[in-house]
Amino acid sequence: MSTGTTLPAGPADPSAGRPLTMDEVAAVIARDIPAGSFVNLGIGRPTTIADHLPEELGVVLHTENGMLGMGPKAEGELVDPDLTNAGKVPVTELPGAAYFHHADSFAMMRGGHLDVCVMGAYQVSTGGDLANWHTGRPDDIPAVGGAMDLAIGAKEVYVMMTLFTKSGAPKLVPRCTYPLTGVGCVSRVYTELATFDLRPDGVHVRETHGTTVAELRSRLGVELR
Amino acid sequence: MSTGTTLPAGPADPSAGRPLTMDEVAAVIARDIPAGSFVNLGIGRPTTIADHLPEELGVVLHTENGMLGMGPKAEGELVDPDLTNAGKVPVTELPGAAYFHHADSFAMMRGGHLDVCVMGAYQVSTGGDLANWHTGRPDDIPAVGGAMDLAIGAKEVYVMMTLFTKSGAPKLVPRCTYPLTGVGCVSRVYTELATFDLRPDGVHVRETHGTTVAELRSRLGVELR
Amino acid sequence: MSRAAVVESTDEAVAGIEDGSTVLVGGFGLAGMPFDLIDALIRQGAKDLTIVSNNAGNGDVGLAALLAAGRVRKVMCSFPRQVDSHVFDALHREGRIELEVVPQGNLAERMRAAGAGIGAFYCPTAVGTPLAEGKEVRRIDGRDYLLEYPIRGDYALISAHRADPMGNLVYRRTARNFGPVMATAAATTIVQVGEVVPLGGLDPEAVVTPSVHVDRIVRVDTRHYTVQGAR
Amino acid sequence: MSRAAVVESTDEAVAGIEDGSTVLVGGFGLAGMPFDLIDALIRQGAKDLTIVSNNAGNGDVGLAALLAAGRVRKVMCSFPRQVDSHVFDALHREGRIELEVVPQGNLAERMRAAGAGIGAFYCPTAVGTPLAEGKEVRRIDGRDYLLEYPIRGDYALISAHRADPMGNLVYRRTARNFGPVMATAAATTIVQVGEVVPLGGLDPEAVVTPSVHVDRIVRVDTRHYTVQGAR
Repeated sequence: MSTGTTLPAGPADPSAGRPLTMDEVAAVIARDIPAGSFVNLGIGRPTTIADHLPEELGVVLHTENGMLGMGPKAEGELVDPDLTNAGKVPVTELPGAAYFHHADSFAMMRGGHLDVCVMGAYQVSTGGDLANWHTGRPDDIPAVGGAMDLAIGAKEVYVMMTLFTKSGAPKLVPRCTYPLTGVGCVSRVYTELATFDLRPDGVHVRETHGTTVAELRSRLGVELR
Repeated sequence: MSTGTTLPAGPADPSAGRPLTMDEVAAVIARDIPAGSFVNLGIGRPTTIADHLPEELGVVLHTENGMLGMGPKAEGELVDPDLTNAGKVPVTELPGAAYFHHADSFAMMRGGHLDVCVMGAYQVSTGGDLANWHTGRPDDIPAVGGAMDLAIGAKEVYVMMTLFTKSGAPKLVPRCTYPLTGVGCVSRVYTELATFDLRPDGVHVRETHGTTVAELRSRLGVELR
Repeated sequence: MSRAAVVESTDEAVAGIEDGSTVLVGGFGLAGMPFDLIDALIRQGAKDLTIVSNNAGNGDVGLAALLAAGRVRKVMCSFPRQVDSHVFDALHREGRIELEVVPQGNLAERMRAAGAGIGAFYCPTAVGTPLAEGKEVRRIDGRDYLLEYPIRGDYALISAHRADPMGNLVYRRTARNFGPVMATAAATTIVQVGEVVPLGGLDPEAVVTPSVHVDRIVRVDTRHYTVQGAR
Repeated sequence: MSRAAVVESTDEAVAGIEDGSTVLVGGFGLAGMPFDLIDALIRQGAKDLTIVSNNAGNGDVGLAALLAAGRVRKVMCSFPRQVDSHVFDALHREGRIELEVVPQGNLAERMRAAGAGIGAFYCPTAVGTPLAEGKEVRRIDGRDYLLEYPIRGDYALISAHRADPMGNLVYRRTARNFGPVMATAAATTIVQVGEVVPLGGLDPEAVVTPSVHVDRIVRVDTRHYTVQGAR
C-alpha cells in the first residue's frame, strides 16, 4: 500500500485552496490506489473512482456479485442483462476477467485477498468503526447487502463521504450513533475538506482542501494529529 | 435406494450354493446399485464393481480426487498422467463428465450428495462402525486418505470384504478392535458368504452363499435376524 | 434415481413443492433470476413459503409477483430495499411478511455450508453490529468471530445458461451469482436453462455445477427484463 | 502491487522462501505435482519446512526428493503410506520427520477456510475416531461435529495447465485437485504452468483460479513421470 504523505502534482492534485467536488475526491482516491491493486468500489459514489483510474495503472476491479476484471459502465449495444456490477448497473468485461459464484466471491473478500475497498458512509468513528447500512430509523427497512462483508474483508477499507451532513453535523465522530457495519475496520477517510488516516495512535490529517487542521479540529470536535 | 430382498436371476445372481468369489461379490453389489445413482467406489476391490455396472444403468462414478463421470481404467494410448482415480490408477472420461477441485469434491461427499459409497474394511461392527484405515500396530504409518470423509458422507455406505480374516477371525464383530474410521456409518456389508443389512434393530441377513443363517450365527457369534 | 430429469414444462418442473417449503431463489437483482420457474410456482400455488434470495423482488415481476400473490411468509435476504422493491416494502410495512436480513457473503457461505455438510462455522462478518445479536461470539487467534449455521433449502429455483442431459450446468457472466451455491444447498434443485445441449456438449473442465447437484431441468425461451439503474 | 508476475525461471519463482516456512504443495500422487518448483526449492535450500500435501512423496522425485534432501521438519498429509513412499517411510521410522495425518477432505476444507477468512468450522469427519483426539466436539441438530481450524500456507507451490499474464489459471483433468484451494490459502502462491497464453486467451467463464490468488507464474516444459499403479 502507498504510505507516503507527499502528493505528486498532476490532474488528480487539487491544490485549489478550496473544498473538492466529490468527483475531485474520487480522483484523489484513484491517485492513492497503488498500481496493480485488486479493488472493490462500493455502490454509489465510490463507483465513480473507476473513471479516474488510468488503464496503465493495471488496477483490477472486483465486483462482489462475481467478477474480477470489471470494465466501465455498458452503454447501448454493450448492455447485457447478465453482466452488472454490485449496484445492478450494466457493466463491461475487460481482457483477463474471470467469473465466479457468490461463495467464492465473498471468500475472496473475507479471506483478505483484495487490497482496497472503498465505501460510502453515514458515519465513521475515529477508531475506524463504520456505519453505512442503516439509518437506525425504526420505519426504515434494513438492507445490508455486502457492506458488512466488505468492511471486514479488504486489506484496506477506505471511506469516501462528505465530512458533514446536510444539516452540518460531523460524520467523522468520536463514536458512531448510527448502527455499525463494522468495528475498527476503516483505515482512511476521504472527504471534500480533508483526507484522514485512522491509526492506532489517533486520527492523522493526510491533506486538507481549503481548510486547516485547526479549523477541522474545531468544527469536528475530535483530536487530530 | 433398492430395498427389495428378492433377487432377480441373471449373471450377477450367484445361487450357486457355494461361497462367492470376490469378483462375484462385486457383481452382487453392482446388481444392488440403483439405476442413475451417483457412486464412489473405494480403492482396491470396490473398484472392480465398475466392471459389473452395465452402461444402460446410468450409474455415475465419483472419484474424490475431483471428477464425476469417471470411465474405465485407461490402457495404452489412453493413459494420461493428468487423469487418475483415487487409487492413482489411470482412468478415462465419459461423456457428461465434470472436473472440480478437492474442496468441492469433498463438499459433494460430506454434503450427502452421493448415493452410495463402497469401501473395503478390516472390521465392521454390528452397529455399523467401520475400521478400515489403520491396523493399530504401533509401527504402522497411519494413512487415512479420504476414508473418514467417505464414511460419514455418502447416503449409504456399503462395505465389501471377506467375512473372515486369513486366520479365521470374524470381521463382522460386536465391537471393532481396530481404530475406527467412522461411527455407525455402514448400512450394508457384502461378503463371499452373505450380505448383511445393519439396521437400528440389529443385523439382518439379506442373502447367503453356500451357508446358512444358523451357521453364520455360530461362526460369527453375533445376533442375526 | 438421483440423476437429473429434463422435463417439458416449467409447471412439471415445480410440481410437488409443498406449502411451508424453504425455497432458495437464485439471481442478483434481475441477473440470473429464474423468472419462468417463479411464474410456474405462482401457478402451482404453494404458500407459506420461506424465500431465501439476495433481494426481495424488483418491480412487479419474478419474486415481487410471488410476494404480491401472498405466498411468502418470510424472506431471508441481504438487500430487500431497492428503488423498485415496492411490493416487498408495502407487505413488510403492513406486517404481512417477515424479514431476516443476512449479510450477502454470509447468505452465500451459509448455503455453501449446507451443501458441504459443515455443521456451523465462525465468521468475522457483522461482529459488533446489530446483526450479531443473539449469535455466539468466539475469539480465535485474537480476532472475534460469530457462529453461523447452514441455510438449507427444500428446493432451489435457479437459472443457468446451458445444461447437458446429465444436469451439468454452465452460467453466463454475473448471472452465475448464487446459482451454483444454491444448487448444492437444496434437497431438490430445479433449473431453467436457455439451452439443453447434447451429452458431451459441455467442456468437462468448464462445468460450473456438476450434475449431482441438479434434479430437474427445463428449457425456456430467453426473456429480457428492463435492467434497473439503481441498486 | 499484488498483481501476478510472470518470471523467467523456477529459481526466480521460489526465491525468498524462508527457513521454517509452511509450504502447501499441490498434487495428488503425481498428477498436478509441481515437480519443477520442488526441484528449484531443493536448489534454493530453504530448510525446516512444514509441507502440507496430500501424500508424502512418490519414488525419488518431487516431494520425495525434497524430503530426502533433509529440508522438511513436518508433513501434514492424508496419505503418506504408498507403495513407493520409501523415502518418507524411512525418515519417519527413524524419527527424523514429524507426521500429522489429516483426512483428505479436512485437508482441503481447512485450506479453503484459510483462504475464505473462516475462523474455524464444525466438521462431521473423524468423529469417534483416533483423529478426533484433542478436538472440540459439538452436537448440532443431533449430530456430532469436530471443530477444525484453518491451515494457512506461507507459500503454495502448485501446477496448472495454462495461465494468462494476469495470473488466471486453468487446470487439466484430475491434475486440478488441490491447486485451486491451495492458491487461496497461501500468502504467496507460485505456479508452474505448461503455457502462458496472451491476455484474453482464457475464457473468463472457465477460469478456475482467478488472478487475485496468484503471485508468481513460471512456464515449464511438460514432464511425464511413470504413473504408479497403486495408491
